[in-house]
Amino acid sequence: MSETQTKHDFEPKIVAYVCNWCTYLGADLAGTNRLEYPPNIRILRLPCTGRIDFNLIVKAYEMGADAVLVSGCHPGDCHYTSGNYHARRRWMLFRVLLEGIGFDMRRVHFTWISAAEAKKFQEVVIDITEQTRALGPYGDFRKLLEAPVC
Amino acid sequence: MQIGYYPGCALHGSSNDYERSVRVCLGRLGMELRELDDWVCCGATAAHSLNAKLATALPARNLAIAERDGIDQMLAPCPMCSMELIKAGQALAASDALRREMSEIVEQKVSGATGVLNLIQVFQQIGLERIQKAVVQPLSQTKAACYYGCLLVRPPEQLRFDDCENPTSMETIIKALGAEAIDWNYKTECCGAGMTMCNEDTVLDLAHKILTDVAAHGANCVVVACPMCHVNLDMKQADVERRYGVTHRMPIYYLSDLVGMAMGASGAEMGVDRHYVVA
Amino acid sequence: MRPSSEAVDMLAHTHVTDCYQCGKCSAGCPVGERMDVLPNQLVRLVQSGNFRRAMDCEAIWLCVSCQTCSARCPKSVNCAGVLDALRQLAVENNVINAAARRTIVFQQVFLNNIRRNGRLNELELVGVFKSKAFLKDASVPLLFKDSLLAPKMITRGKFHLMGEKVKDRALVGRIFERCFAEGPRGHK
Amino acid sequence: MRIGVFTCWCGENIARHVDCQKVAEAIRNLLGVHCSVDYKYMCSDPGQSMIREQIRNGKLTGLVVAACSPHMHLKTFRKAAEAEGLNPYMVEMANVREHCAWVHHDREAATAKAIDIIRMAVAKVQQNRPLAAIRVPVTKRAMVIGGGVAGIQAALDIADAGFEVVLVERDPSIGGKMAGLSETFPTLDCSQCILTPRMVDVGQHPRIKLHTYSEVEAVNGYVGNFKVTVRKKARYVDITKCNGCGDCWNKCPQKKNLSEFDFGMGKRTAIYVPFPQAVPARPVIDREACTMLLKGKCGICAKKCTRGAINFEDQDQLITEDVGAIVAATGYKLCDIGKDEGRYKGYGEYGFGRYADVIDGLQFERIVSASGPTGGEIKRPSDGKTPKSVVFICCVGSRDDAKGCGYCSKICCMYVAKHTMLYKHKVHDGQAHVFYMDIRAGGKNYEEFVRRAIEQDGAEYHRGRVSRITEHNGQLIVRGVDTLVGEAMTIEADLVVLATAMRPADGVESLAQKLNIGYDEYGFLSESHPKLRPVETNTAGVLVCGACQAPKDIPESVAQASAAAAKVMMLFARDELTREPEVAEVNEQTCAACFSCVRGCPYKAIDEADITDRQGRLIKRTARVNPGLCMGCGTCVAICPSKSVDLAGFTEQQVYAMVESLV
Ligand SMILES: Cc1cc2nc3c(=O)[nH]c(=O)nc-3n(C[C@H](O)[C@H](O)[C@H](O)COP(=O)(O)OP(=O)(O)OC[C@H]3O[C@@H](n4cnc5c(N)ncnc54)[C@H](O)[C@@H]3O)c2cc1C
Ligand SMILES: Cc1cc2nc3c(=O)[nH]c(=O)nc-3n(C[C@H](O)[C@H](O)[C@H](O)COP(=O)(O)OP(=O)(O)OC[C@H]3O[C@@H](n4cnc5c(N)ncnc54)[C@H](O)[C@@H]3O)c2cc1C
Ligand code: SF4
Ligand code: SF4
Ligand code: SF4
Ligand code: SF4
Ligand code: SF4
Ligand code: SF4
Ligand code: SF4
Ligand code: SF4
Repeated sequence: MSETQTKHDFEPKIVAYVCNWCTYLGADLAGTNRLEYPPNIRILRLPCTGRIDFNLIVKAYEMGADAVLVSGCHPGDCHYTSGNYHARRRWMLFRVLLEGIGFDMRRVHFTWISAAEAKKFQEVVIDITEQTRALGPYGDFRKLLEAPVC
Repeated sequence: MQIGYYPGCALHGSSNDYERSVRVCLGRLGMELRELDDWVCCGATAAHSLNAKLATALPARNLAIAERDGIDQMLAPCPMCSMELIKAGQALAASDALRREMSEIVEQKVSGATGVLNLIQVFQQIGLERIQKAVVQPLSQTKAACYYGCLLVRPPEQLRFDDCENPTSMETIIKALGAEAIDWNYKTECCGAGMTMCNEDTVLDLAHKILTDVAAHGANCVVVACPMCHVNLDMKQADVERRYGVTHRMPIYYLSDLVGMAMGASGAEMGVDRHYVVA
Repeated sequence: MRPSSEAVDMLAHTHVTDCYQCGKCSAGCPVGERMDVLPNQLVRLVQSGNFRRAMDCEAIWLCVSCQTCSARCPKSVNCAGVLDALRQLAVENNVINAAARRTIVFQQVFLNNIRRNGRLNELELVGVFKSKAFLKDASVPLLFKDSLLAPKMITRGKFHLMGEKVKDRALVGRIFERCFAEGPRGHK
Repeated sequence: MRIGVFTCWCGENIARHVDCQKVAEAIRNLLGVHCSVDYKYMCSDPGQSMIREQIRNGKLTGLVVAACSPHMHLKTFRKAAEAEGLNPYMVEMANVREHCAWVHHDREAATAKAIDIIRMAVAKVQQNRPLAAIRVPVTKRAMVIGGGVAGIQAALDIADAGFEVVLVERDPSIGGKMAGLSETFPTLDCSQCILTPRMVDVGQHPRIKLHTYSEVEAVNGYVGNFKVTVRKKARYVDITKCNGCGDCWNKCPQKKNLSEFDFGMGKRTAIYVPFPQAVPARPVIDREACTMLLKGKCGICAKKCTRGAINFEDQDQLITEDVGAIVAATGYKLCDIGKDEGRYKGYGEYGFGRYADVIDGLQFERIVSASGPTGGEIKRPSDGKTPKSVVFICCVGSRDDAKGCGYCSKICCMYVAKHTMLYKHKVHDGQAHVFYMDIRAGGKNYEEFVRRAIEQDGAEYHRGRVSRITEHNGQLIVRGVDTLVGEAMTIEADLVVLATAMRPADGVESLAQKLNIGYDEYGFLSESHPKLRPVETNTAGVLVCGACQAPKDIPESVAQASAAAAKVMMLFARDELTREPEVAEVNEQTCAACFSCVRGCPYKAIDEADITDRQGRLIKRTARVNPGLCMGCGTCVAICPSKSVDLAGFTEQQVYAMVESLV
C-alpha cells in the first residue's frame, strides 16, 4: 500500500475468520438475499471459532490486513457444544495480551452471527469497513512487531 | 456475657412490661444488656410510608452509635425495630454511596456491620442446654401457641430467620421449659400491628381470628416476642370480646415471661401482673 | 414524582412487569377481604398505567405491611413495596382516598413527634393524633375511643406521662432536615 | 502439483458482476495451476464431464471450483473427482457467488475479489493431502436406559426390527410411572391394561436382554462401538431359580415398609415385587428393611422358598455390554415440595409433608387406581374418610421462579382435569375445585377433555393461585383467590391434591456426564436441535426420548421413543459408518503432555496415553486423539501450546497458506 494514499481513497483490507456452521452460512444467506456490502472483506472458512488461535489473527496483520473479524455461533448455539466457549475464554486472554503490547483494539472485532442473521452480517461488514476506512492503513503494526517483546 | 440493647420506643413506652420481662429474664441467664447511648426511634411504618430516606437515616443513626461504641451485636426485642435496623444495615453494607451519604446525614461514620438479633436469637445464642439447666419450675401445665406474627420472619430474604412459613424456633424454647407447644394455623399471620391507631376494625378482626384459632387448637396461652402483637392480643382482647360477643380470656405472654417463670421468677417480677388479661 | 411504572419499580426495588397476575398475593393478604382493589389488581393497574385508580383506592391504606404478599410471590415481585410506593405517590400527588386521611395524619403526627423528641411520646401521639383526626374527619367518637383504655394504662404503669426525649435533639432535627431537603419523599 | 481451476458463470448469476474470463486468465499464471477455464454451468452434466475430462487428460492432482457456496456443491464436485480417481479431499471450492457476485455490484472490485478468493483456495489445495474417510464398524445392538413407557416402546421397536436390545432399568421392574397411573387422558383408558401387555412383550422378547435393578456405571467408546458397564445391584434373589410363587413375601414379617410403587400410600414387605404385574415378576429384598440383612435375624423367606432362590450373600455385579447406540429414557419424578432441594425451595405454605391429606398427583393416581392401596375407592390418607370436597391446585412448583422452577410442566392441566372427572365418577355427591392460572390443553382432543370436566362433571375452576393451606379439625382450609371476580376465597376441603412440577429423574446429570450429552439448567437432557433433531444429542449414537428430555405425556413420549428407535435403525442399516476424515491428530513426538487439549476437547476425544519401549518401560506420555470420537472442531489445535495437534482439512499449513496468499 503506497504511503501517499490518503484516508479518503484508502481501501482497507479486512480478513474474516468465520465458523463454517453459522457465520459462513449467514454470509451465504446475505448472498442469496442479495444484501450488498463493501468488497473489502476476505472470508476464511474454519470448522469452528474454537479452531482460531491468536497466531492466526496476528498473521493476518502481518500479511497487511487493516482489520480482522472473528465471528462464530452465538453462545450456547455452538455446533460443537462448547468450541465457541473455549474460543471466548481464549479471546479474553488475547485481548489483555494485545492491549498490553499497545495493539490498536479498534482493529479487531469479535461478533456472533448465526446462519439466519444475513442482515446482521451485512451490517457488521459495512460497519467494520467504514470504521477501518476512517482509521486509515494499519502501518503501525510493523512497528509493534519490531518492538522488543518481554 | 454482654450484648448491645436497642429497646426502641415501645419498650420504653406502653410496652415497658416487655422491657422489664426481658431484662429480668436475661439477667437471670447471666446476659448483661448494654443499652445504646442516646438512641433514637427507628421510624417504624410511618417513616417508610412517607419518606424513604428517613427510613434509612433513623436506623443508621442507631447503627452509627453502636459502631462508635464498639457494639458488634445488639438485641432489638421489637421485631419492627429489628427489621428496620437489619434492612438499613444490609442496604448500607451493600452500597458505598449510601454509606457515604448516610454517614454525612447522621454525622457519624456508619458501615452497617452491627449484628441485630431478635429475642429468640438471643435465647438461641445462650443455648438451649443452658436454659434447660436453669429451669426450676417446669411449665407442665402450659399449652402454648407460639405466635410469630409477620415481622419476625418476613421479609425472609432479609431476615434470614427460621422457616418463614412454618417457624419452630420459639416452640423449641418453649418445650425446653417443659411446656407443650401446640400446632396451630396462624403462627405467621399478621395481627395488624401498624394499624392499631388508625384502623381499629382491621385489627380487631385479625386479633379475633387469631384468638379463635388458638382456642380451637387447645392452647391455654399465647406466647409472643413482639410488643405490638401483645398490644393487639392482650390490651385489645376485651374490645375483641365485646365486638364479637365472645369470651376468650386468653393470657398472652412474652417469650421472656415464660422463660423467667420457668426459672423461678414470680409473675409480678416478670411484669405479668401488668397485662390486661390475667390467667 | 409523577406516577409511572418506572417510579413504582424504583421506589419498591422491583419489576412490576414480572407479575403474571396469579393472585397469590391477594389470596394470602390478611386484609384482602376488606380491600376495594386487591393487591394483584393494584399491580395490574400499575402495569397498565392506570395510576389514578391505583392511588385513589382505600386498599393501599388498609395494607398492614405484613409482607406476606411479597414473601409468597412466585415471581418475586415486591408487592408490599408496590403498595408502599403507591402510598407515597398518592400523598405526593394529593390523590388520597377519603377513608385514608386518618392513616396519613397518624403517620405525619408520628414523624413530627419523633422530629421533636427523638423518641416516641405515646401520650402526646395519641393526643395530637386524636385532635388532628378530629379536625379532618370530624369523627367525634374517635376522640374518646381509647380514653376508655387510657386510665387503665396509666394505673398499669403503661404510660410515662412525661415521655422520654433524646439528649441530642438538635442532631435529630438536622437528620430530618437533610432527609426532607430533596422533597417530602426524601428524593426528587 | 497440477491444479485445475474451474470458474463458473452460474448462468448470469456470477458473470453479471464478475468478469469470469478475466478471472480465469489471472489464475492461469499462478504457481501450480495447470489449467484454468470458465464455463456457463459447472454443476450441470456437461460441466462435470468437462471437469472429469480435464482431470483425466491433464493428470490433475488438485481441483478448485470457483462457483457457489461449498455448502451447496462441494459434495457434488468431490464425487465427480472421486469418479475420476482423484482423492475427493483434493477438491476445494472458491465461493465467488454468495460471497462475491451476489453482494458486490462494482464489477471491477468484484472481479478483483473473486481472484483473491480463488487464490486462497489454490493456496489451500497446494497444501491438501489425500484423506481416506474413516470407517468404523457398527455393533448392531442397542442399549435403552430406563424402562418406562418411552424405554419400552423404543426397545420393542428396535427389537422388532431385528436388532438386539439391552434394557437397563434402575427399579426392580420395568413400567415406570405409567404402570402406576389409573386411567389416562384424553381417552380414559386403563393405564395398566394398555401397558402390561407391552411389558410382557419386553420380558419375553427373544432379542431383548433385561437388566432390572441395574444402573449404568460407565460408558466408553463412540458411535457404533460403545462399551457400557452396568452395575447389577444385589437383589438377594436368584431370578433364574425363582418362579415367582410368592411364598416368601407372603410370610415376611416386615410388613410396614412404605411402597415406592404406591408413592407411600400403601405398604409392602421387606421381600417384595413392586406390583403384581411386574416384569420380571420376581421379588427383591430391600436391604434397608430386611432384619436378616440388617441384624442377621429371621431368614423366613429362605426357609419358605422351595427353590432355594434366596441368597443373602448376593453382591453387586459389574457387566459390560457392547452396543452401537444408546437411547436414554430415564423419565421424570415429581418435585418434593416438602423440603428445599438445591436450587428448588419447598412450599411450607401448602403444608405438604405436614398434613396427611395434602398429596401429589401420583399419589392421587394410586388412590383412584383399581389396583391401588384402597382398591380404587377414594379414601383420604389421614382417616380413610371419603372426601366430599377436593381441591386441586395447578402449577405447584412449576411456573414459580421464586421456588427455582420457571417452566410449565405441560401435563398437569390435563391430569388435573382427569382427576376431577375420575373423582366425580366415583364420588357422585363430591365437589372438585381447581385453582389454576391458565389451562394449557394443546393436544388432540385435549381442550374438549378439559371442557368435559367442567361442563359435564361439574368441576369448579377458579382462576388464581392458592396462598396458604391450614388445617382445622381435620378440615383443610385452602386460601385462594378468584382473580376473575376479584375476590379472595376460602374453601374447606377434605383432601388437597397438588399438581407438582415434573423434574428429571434423580441422578440424570451424572448419567448425562457419562454419556457426554448436555442437559439444561433444570437437568432435562438436551436434544441436538429442538425442531430438526429432536431425539438426537450432540454425541453421535446417543438418543433421548420421553420425559427425561422435557415434561411430556404418554403420546408424546411414545412418539419420541419410536423416533429414537428409527434413528437407531438408520444407524444399524449400515455395516460400517464412514465419518469425515477431517479429524485431529497429535504429533506424539513433540507433544509436551500438558493435556490442555484433553481438558479442552468438547467431545472428550483425546486421551492421555503412554509411549513405552519394547520392555514396557515408559518413554514418554502423550495426548492421543480417538478418531472415532473427534468431531473436527479444532479447539485442541488452538489450545495446544506446543503446536502438536493438527486438524486434517484445516491444518496449520493450509490455513496459513490461505492467509499468506492474500498479500
Ligand atoms: C399424576 C400424573 C398423571 C399422569 N397422567 C397421564 C395421563 O393420563 N395420560 C398421559 O398421557 N400421561 C400422563 N402422565 C404423564 C406420564 O406419566 C409420562 O408421560 C410418562 O410416564 C413418561 O414416560 P417415560 O418413560 O419418559 O418416564 P418414566 O415413566 O418416568 O420412566 C422412566 C424409567 O426410567 C427409570 N430410570 C430413571 N433413571 C434411571 C437410570 N439412571 N438408570 C436406569 N433407569 C432409570 C425409572 O425407574 C423409570 O422406570 C401423568 C403424569 C403424572 C405425574
Ligand atoms: C402463523 C404460524 C406461525 C408458526 N410459527 C411456528 C414457529 O415459530 N415454530 C414452530 O415450531 N412452528 C410454527 N408453526 C407451525 C408450523 O408451521 C407447523 O408445525 C409445520 O409447518 C407443520 O409441518 P407439516 O410438514 O406437517 O405441514 P405443512 O407445512 O403444511 O406441509 C404439508 C405439505 O403437504 C402438501 N400437501 C398437502 N396436501 C397434499 C396432497 N393431497 N398431496 C400432496 N401434497 C400435499 C402441502 O402442499 C405442503 O407442502 C406456525 C404456524 C403458524 C400458522
Ligand atoms: S403474587 Fe406476585 S405474580 Fe402473583 S399476582 Fe401477586 S404480584 Fe403478581
Ligand atoms: S403487605 Fe399489605 S398487601 Fe401485602 S399481604 Fe400484607 S397487608 Fe396485604
Ligand atoms: S418363594 Fe422362592 S420361588 Fe417363590 S417367589 Fe419367593 S424366591 Fe421366588
Ligand atoms: S429374611 Fe428379610 S426378607 Fe426374608 S422374611 Fe425375613 S425380613 Fe423378610
Ligand atoms: S400444565 Fe398447566 S398446571 Fe401444569 S405447569 Fe403448565 S399451566 Fe401449570
Ligand atoms: S387455539 Fe391457539 S391461541 Fe388459542 S389457546 Fe390454543 S394455542 Fe393458544
Ligand atoms: S495440548 Fe499439545 S502438548 Fe499438550 S497434551 Fe495436547 S497435544 Fe500434547
Ligand atoms: S478437533 Fe475438536 S473434537 Fe477433535 S480432538 Fe480436537 S478438540 Fe476434540
